[in-house]
Amino acid sequence: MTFVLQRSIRAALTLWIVVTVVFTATRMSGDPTYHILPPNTPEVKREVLRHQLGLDRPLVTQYVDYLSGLADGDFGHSFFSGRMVTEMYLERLPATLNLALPSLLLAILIGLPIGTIAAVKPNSPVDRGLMALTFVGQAVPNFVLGIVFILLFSLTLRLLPSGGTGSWPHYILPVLTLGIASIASISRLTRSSLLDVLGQDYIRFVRAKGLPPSKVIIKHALRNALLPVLTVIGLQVGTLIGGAVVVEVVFAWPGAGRLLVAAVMQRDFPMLQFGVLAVAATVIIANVFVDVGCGLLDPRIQARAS
Amino acid sequence: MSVHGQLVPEGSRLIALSKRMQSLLQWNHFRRMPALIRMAAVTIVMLCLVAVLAPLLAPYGSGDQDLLVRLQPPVFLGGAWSHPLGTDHLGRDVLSRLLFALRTTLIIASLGVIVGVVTGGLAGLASGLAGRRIDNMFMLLVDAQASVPLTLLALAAVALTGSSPLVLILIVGISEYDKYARVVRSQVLVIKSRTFVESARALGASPLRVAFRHVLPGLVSPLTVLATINFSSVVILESALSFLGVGIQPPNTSLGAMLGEARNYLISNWCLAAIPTAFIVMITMAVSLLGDWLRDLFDRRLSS
Amino acid sequence: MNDRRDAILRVEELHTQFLTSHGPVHAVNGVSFEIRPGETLGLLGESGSGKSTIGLSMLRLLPPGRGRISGGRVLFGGEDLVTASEKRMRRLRGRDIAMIFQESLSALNPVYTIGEQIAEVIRQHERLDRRAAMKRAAEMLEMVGMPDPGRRLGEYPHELSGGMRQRVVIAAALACQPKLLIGDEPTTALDVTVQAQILDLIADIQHRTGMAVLFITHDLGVVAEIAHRAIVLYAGRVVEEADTQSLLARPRMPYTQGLLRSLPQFAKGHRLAAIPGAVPNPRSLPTGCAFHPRCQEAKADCAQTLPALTEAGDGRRVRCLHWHNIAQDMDLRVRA
Amino acid sequence: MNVLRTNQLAASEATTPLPPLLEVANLQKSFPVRHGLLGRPTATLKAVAGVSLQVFPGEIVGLVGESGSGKTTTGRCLLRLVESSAGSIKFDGVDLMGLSARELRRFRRRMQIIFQDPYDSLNERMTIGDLVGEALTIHGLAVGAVRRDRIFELLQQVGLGSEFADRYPHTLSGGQRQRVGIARALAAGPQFLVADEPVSALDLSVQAQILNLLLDIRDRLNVGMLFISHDLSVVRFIADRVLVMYLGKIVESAPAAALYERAAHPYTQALLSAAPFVGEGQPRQRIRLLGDLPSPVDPPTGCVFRTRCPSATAECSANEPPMRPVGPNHFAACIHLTAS
Amino acid sequence: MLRPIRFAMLAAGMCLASVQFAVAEDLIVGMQEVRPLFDPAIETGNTGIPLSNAIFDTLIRRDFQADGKGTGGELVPALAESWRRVDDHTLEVKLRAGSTFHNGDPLTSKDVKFTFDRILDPKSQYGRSQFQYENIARVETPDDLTVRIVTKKPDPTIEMMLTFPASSIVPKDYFEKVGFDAFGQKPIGAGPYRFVQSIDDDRVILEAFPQYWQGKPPADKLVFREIPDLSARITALANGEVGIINNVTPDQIPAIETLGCCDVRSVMANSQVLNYRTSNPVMADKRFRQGLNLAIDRELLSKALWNGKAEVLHSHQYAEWGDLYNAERPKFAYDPERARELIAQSGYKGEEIDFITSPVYYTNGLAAAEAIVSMWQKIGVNAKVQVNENFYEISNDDPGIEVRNLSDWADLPDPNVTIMWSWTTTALWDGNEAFQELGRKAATTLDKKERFSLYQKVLDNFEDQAPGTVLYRVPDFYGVRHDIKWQPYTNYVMDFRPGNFAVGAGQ
Repeated sequence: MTFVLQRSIRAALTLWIVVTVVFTATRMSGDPTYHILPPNTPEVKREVLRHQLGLDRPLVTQYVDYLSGLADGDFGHSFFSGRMVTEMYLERLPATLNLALPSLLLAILIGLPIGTIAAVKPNSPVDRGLMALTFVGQAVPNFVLGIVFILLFSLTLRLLPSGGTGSWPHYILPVLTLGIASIASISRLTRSSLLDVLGQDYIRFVRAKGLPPSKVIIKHALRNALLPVLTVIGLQVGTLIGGAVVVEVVFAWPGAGRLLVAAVMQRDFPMLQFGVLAVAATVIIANVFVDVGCGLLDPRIQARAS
Repeated sequence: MSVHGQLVPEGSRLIALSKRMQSLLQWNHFRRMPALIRMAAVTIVMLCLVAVLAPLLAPYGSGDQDLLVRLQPPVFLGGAWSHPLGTDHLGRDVLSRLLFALRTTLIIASLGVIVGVVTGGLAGLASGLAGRRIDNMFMLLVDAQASVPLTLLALAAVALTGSSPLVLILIVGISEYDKYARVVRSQVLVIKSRTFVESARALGASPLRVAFRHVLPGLVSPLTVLATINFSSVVILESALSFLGVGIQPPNTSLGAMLGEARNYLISNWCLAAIPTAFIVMITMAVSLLGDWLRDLFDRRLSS
Repeated sequence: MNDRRDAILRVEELHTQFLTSHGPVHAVNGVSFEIRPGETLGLLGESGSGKSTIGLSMLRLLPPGRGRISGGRVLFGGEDLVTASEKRMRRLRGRDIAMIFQESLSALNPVYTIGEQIAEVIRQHERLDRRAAMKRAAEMLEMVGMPDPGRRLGEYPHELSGGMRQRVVIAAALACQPKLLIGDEPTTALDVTVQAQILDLIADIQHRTGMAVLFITHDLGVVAEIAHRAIVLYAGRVVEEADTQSLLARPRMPYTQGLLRSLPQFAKGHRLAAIPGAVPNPRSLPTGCAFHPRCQEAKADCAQTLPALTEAGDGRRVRCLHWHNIAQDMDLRVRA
Repeated sequence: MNVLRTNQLAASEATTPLPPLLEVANLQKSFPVRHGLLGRPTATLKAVAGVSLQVFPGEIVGLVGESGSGKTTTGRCLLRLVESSAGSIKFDGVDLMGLSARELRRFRRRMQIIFQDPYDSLNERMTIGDLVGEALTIHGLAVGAVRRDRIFELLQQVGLGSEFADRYPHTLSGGQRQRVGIARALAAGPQFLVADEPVSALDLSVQAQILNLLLDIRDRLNVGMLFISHDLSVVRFIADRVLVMYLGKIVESAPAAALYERAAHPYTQALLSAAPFVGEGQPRQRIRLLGDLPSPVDPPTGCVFRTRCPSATAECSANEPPMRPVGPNHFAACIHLTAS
Repeated sequence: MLRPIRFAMLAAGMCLASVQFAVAEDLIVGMQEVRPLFDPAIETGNTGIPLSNAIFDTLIRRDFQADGKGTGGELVPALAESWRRVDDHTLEVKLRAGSTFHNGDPLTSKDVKFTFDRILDPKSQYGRSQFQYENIARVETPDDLTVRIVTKKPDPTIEMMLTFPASSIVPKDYFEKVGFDAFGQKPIGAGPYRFVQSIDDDRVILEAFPQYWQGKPPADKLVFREIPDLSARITALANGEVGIINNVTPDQIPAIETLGCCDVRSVMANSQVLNYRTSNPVMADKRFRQGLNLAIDRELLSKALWNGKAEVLHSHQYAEWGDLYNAERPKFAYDPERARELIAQSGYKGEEIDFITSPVYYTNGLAAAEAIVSMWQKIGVNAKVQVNENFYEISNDDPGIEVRNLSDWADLPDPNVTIMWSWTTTALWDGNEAFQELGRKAATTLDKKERFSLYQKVLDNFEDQAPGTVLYRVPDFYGVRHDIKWQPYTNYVMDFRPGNFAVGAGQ
């Protein structure tokens, strides 16, 4: 399992870079006491707060403290609510996951078959039709899509709630809005990757062995074609979490994305820092899983690594 | 090609001439475009033209208000010709705002893409040409960037720096740099492994000559394709930021900002939102279509 | 030799074209030949001669949507494969007619073990459970000279050398004891020592099973080694057919002669008698005899008349207007 | 150490009054193949494991071997396109290893390479004229009309018309491209050429044309040439002297005719017997080699060929066999040899 | 184009949809924003008041309904049964016997004392509210049901103070047990609805408190749902997801009225004001500021942005002040010529004036900002709108040449609050000593006539100094389902107590 170990070390390094960049960027962006303290606070009080926040110490000390704080799971307190940012974020994370995971699932469950169907009959009317649809899905921004959905399904048809959480109908529009771009990119990638694989010599050999098209495609082609698709699915985790920010705003969804938007508006740096780190960690971990998955799918990858 | 087969003494002039013929031949590619692609290309050219000429075309200034004629419908919904696309909540002419918004959006997207191409291209070039260790480090950086979703990255950057067009350009540009870096790096690695590079070295070409005469031209096509494809995602990102209210700030406007402002009038004046939306979608669709086609063209050129 | 009932496979006037963005390209223009059981037929041609297309056409494995058979028949045991149903073709592929390709490196799916890839063809065509199929796969590996076949079953293609992989491909192709094996340059990518092993292996198996072999190659030497009879292709047409010995010793067609003279081993003096020019582009074939622009014997009529494939005695066929006048024997003594 | 003693060779080469154009001694090249977590190599592949050879002006030296034998790497190392790990290369008395990067670039006009793949070796974005003239530009040999005339001359030299100057590589056939590759290599007027499998990607009928062209060039320009190929019949046709390579080492060196008639090393014999043979009479008894080429990462001890050698004995694994003379100008590295 | 289709669909989908999302005894209110903290002395902004008002009760309450318009200023008993002035410094309040908190604890004088003591504690986190109570010297509890509030100086407004949302009574025992943070997240009050659950950025769920002293509240369940987008709020209203929505802009009134299911109800709220930062050389000149004020065409703004429903005031006054209101004072004037002159006299050289505004906080705030900026540009002032998302940043000590839009303090119908708080706490006005002095004097004067004349002087000073201006008094619009009987009150108070709320009754 040196392969997994190797990937994990790389992931940890990547995360460390993110942490360092985030730390540097926030420390370079000015004095947060101006954002925390109420109007016309005397300089003395600011001084006190700066001391409390440890902002008066050398940068290196702050960095080391910051890292050791992270190691202890202390990601700081919100400038505004004063609560632990971890606690606040974790409270809101389920709502985002409730949005992002179904979207991912939807994207995989719809995107893979669409891409496969399109690739099996390239340039047929079915292929062209599906690809045109996915094309539109990719080109239309999700906030536009969300608004159109609300106008159509909530205001005009009055079939689905316009936003907020609650029963399962509340999920339909936001999940769809968030998922459509991913459906589009997964299906387009599946198609091109599958077409690529279908042009490979071993597919010709498999056909020469007399295997039926279903086996040729599902057993032989798809498994190979999935490798790049899997990588993109890993990247979709990030895209979806990022996209959730906008979709949460459009559908008044109480997820972590809106927490972060609020943090941006309030310059709540500890919150923002943790948000960026948490999302980065999620994406990086997802990618480790994807890489390991690729390794399981393709024995060559593990061989190359060890 | 056989037309200029008989080159005799005036070789160099004829060489130059035939090079021009060659580029015309490339232009032929464009004349052989499918109708849809041609439409996309024409759309893009028109939009750019309109954006460039916005100050001349716009019947009003982008901020001119007439509070007494607020929220007028466009002519096709019974509005007056004085405001062909109607007016917004401040009585500003939607057509004029649209032209200026288009201009802002296209400028930010173009400059953003250029920033992305330059930073990403240089990083990728350095990574691809440098040794294994530097390459590894670059790729770690790229990985780190890729692990933070674009929207979040842009939000964080806005939070740190505040919002201004320049910041926006840098953000949308740099936030895409990892894609360029990756593509350029892999392309450099591909080109580096091509025999013609070795051949040039064997002829005694300096590293600079190899880089500029042999490697760089090979990057133009993929970079163009990628820049085209990314252009639409940059437009979307800028629009999303402006829509969230952290992008272009009033009284300046962009397509996304127009949509953001129109959000509150969706029900009473849906045209206000529909018009910028139509243009956002038009840009992203046209540009993506063109990008897709360019990529196919490029792939075909590579494979044949 | 003229006993056609005997043939296991007969190709009649096969035409195949490819659809390209510049319109259809005729890759195969009316090719006819036959193979008898136990016989190895060499299909000799340079790049662009259409030799690989013939092999793919016979099994209807042309790239879907791009290549299609536009005429002729491929009779296998009296059944026309051109019009057979796709389902019927699947029954034939791998079971009655097997095909192997040049790219031993990429002919095996990288993500499955070689045992799985051999066993799957057995299970596809015979009612065998997994275990029995694996056992057969091991036997096949042993037959193709793979050391330690039991262990190898569980290995992945990337763990094998090129020669070993081509053996696996042959094992999979022969697993159902096909009546006909089509080899499309199966040794071209291999080193000579490995090529020799593979050629020996195929000859050996053929000797034991009596299967027919269609061996597609560009290499005169390989034809000389393995084929009983050979066909020379040029620009999608058969230009000469004869038993290997007479073809090499007494080529009738100027093209065949030119090829033989191009072989360095027969160089007279310190230069090779090369054929001038290059293989024509199938998109724009010369009129008349496709070879006439490169032919030193060409007369005026060669540019006008497409010569027929005519009988030249001893079961030989030649496509040349003037073969009577230019017939000459080759001196196949190796330069000292 | 597998050292071909140059003095010994030179002494026996009594008919050659000239000093060798190229003299290579104990050339070695290893590649790191595996990297640990920190990128440190954990294993090396010895592609070239001590090669010594000489090329005289106007001489074509054939280098034969199967894939993985290290012949291509040897060619690259000779021109310092790949930096060798050890050994010395003397070109016309100049120590190539001692040249700085800048000096080396200047030196390149004197030694050139022709590549195997005529599709990959030409930059498809440049015209044939620019490709052929690139060396002229790099070394500042000619500009303007002089350059143009020189390009036309070179094109004619390789059998292409001057009308090709404005075409792009993708409009050319493989044979024509290879001619361009040759013209490109000749542009700066080299004294020495490495021809790295220059015909193996070409059709038989075109291959003959290119081989003739290379011979013409040698005769006309008196260049020395290292002709790398896996095809024995081609090497035998074109080369004056043939070196046989196996797993990074030269196992036999002989004049072309001698090698084919009296191959001394079991590997050479096997190679010869394995080559498909068009000709009259009985096919030779084929010597079957067992198994595959061993991994160059972990080569066998002693004689590298012993694992596949039909006549290997226990002693073969003990020591590396030295090159021994087996005939005039004919050497082989095998302990079982008897001079004939 | 959309409309005919919409109506066709609407007819088809209506019956089905409205049943699907609303249950008769529950009320869901669509709010622009719902704050996640519930300490009534912390969340005193307009988003916090509706929640405080539902969860908590005060001793004395304003009878908003008294004038039939939701702006009534009469004081009526709530948790207090009665009150009287003991002397100039002391107010004695008799508590209503038997009222309890949501957790069943009886409400006694110690809770009242604790309520004010916790705010007045200088170490507490109630910094933003402390100044409002700074005149309170101490709170005494002679017995369980009697409270004496002793002020430092005579205070004419002390009864009114007790109606203030921050004066909501909190349970001492519970508060001390759980502490400040936990109380803010799980509040217990003595109001009509008790806290059930809060989901950040989504909703706050309350349920009826059956033991409420006024009787069982009319809604079984009261949910405040956050829907930041106005269009989305209207959609949710149309869709039957919510019964009432707040922060409707005048532009959207027709959109709601054409829905067919709902109507728009309004109440006059507070005034929107402009604040000039006077601590820079340009703004320091009062002629410049007067010029800016005269350049604003308030009637035009009202007509254009508010369908004429915003009221241009007779100086900085409210009619609810009663005896303190002077109807004679002229309205704010519009005189661009005079404005131009004043600007010229001030020596203004075209320095850039930043109009800093939040994009969403005030209804029409951004629109008004852009309109005002263009009015200023017409008289040659180089003004620019700067949108700033962060409300809290509005008072940092950046010395820019800037204008900010705010609303005044109209929580209590008294000039001490509306004028003095507005122009001393959050103003960017330097050097207002004379103004403050007048205000301080008026705030401790019990004699009504004298107070009146003092406040006239305050207004004179305000108009002359022009530290900003009052644009207009604006109405608050709510979208309400037809079958809901409910009247909005001024100052964002949303009252769902018995008497002001019923479903399906009458209308």
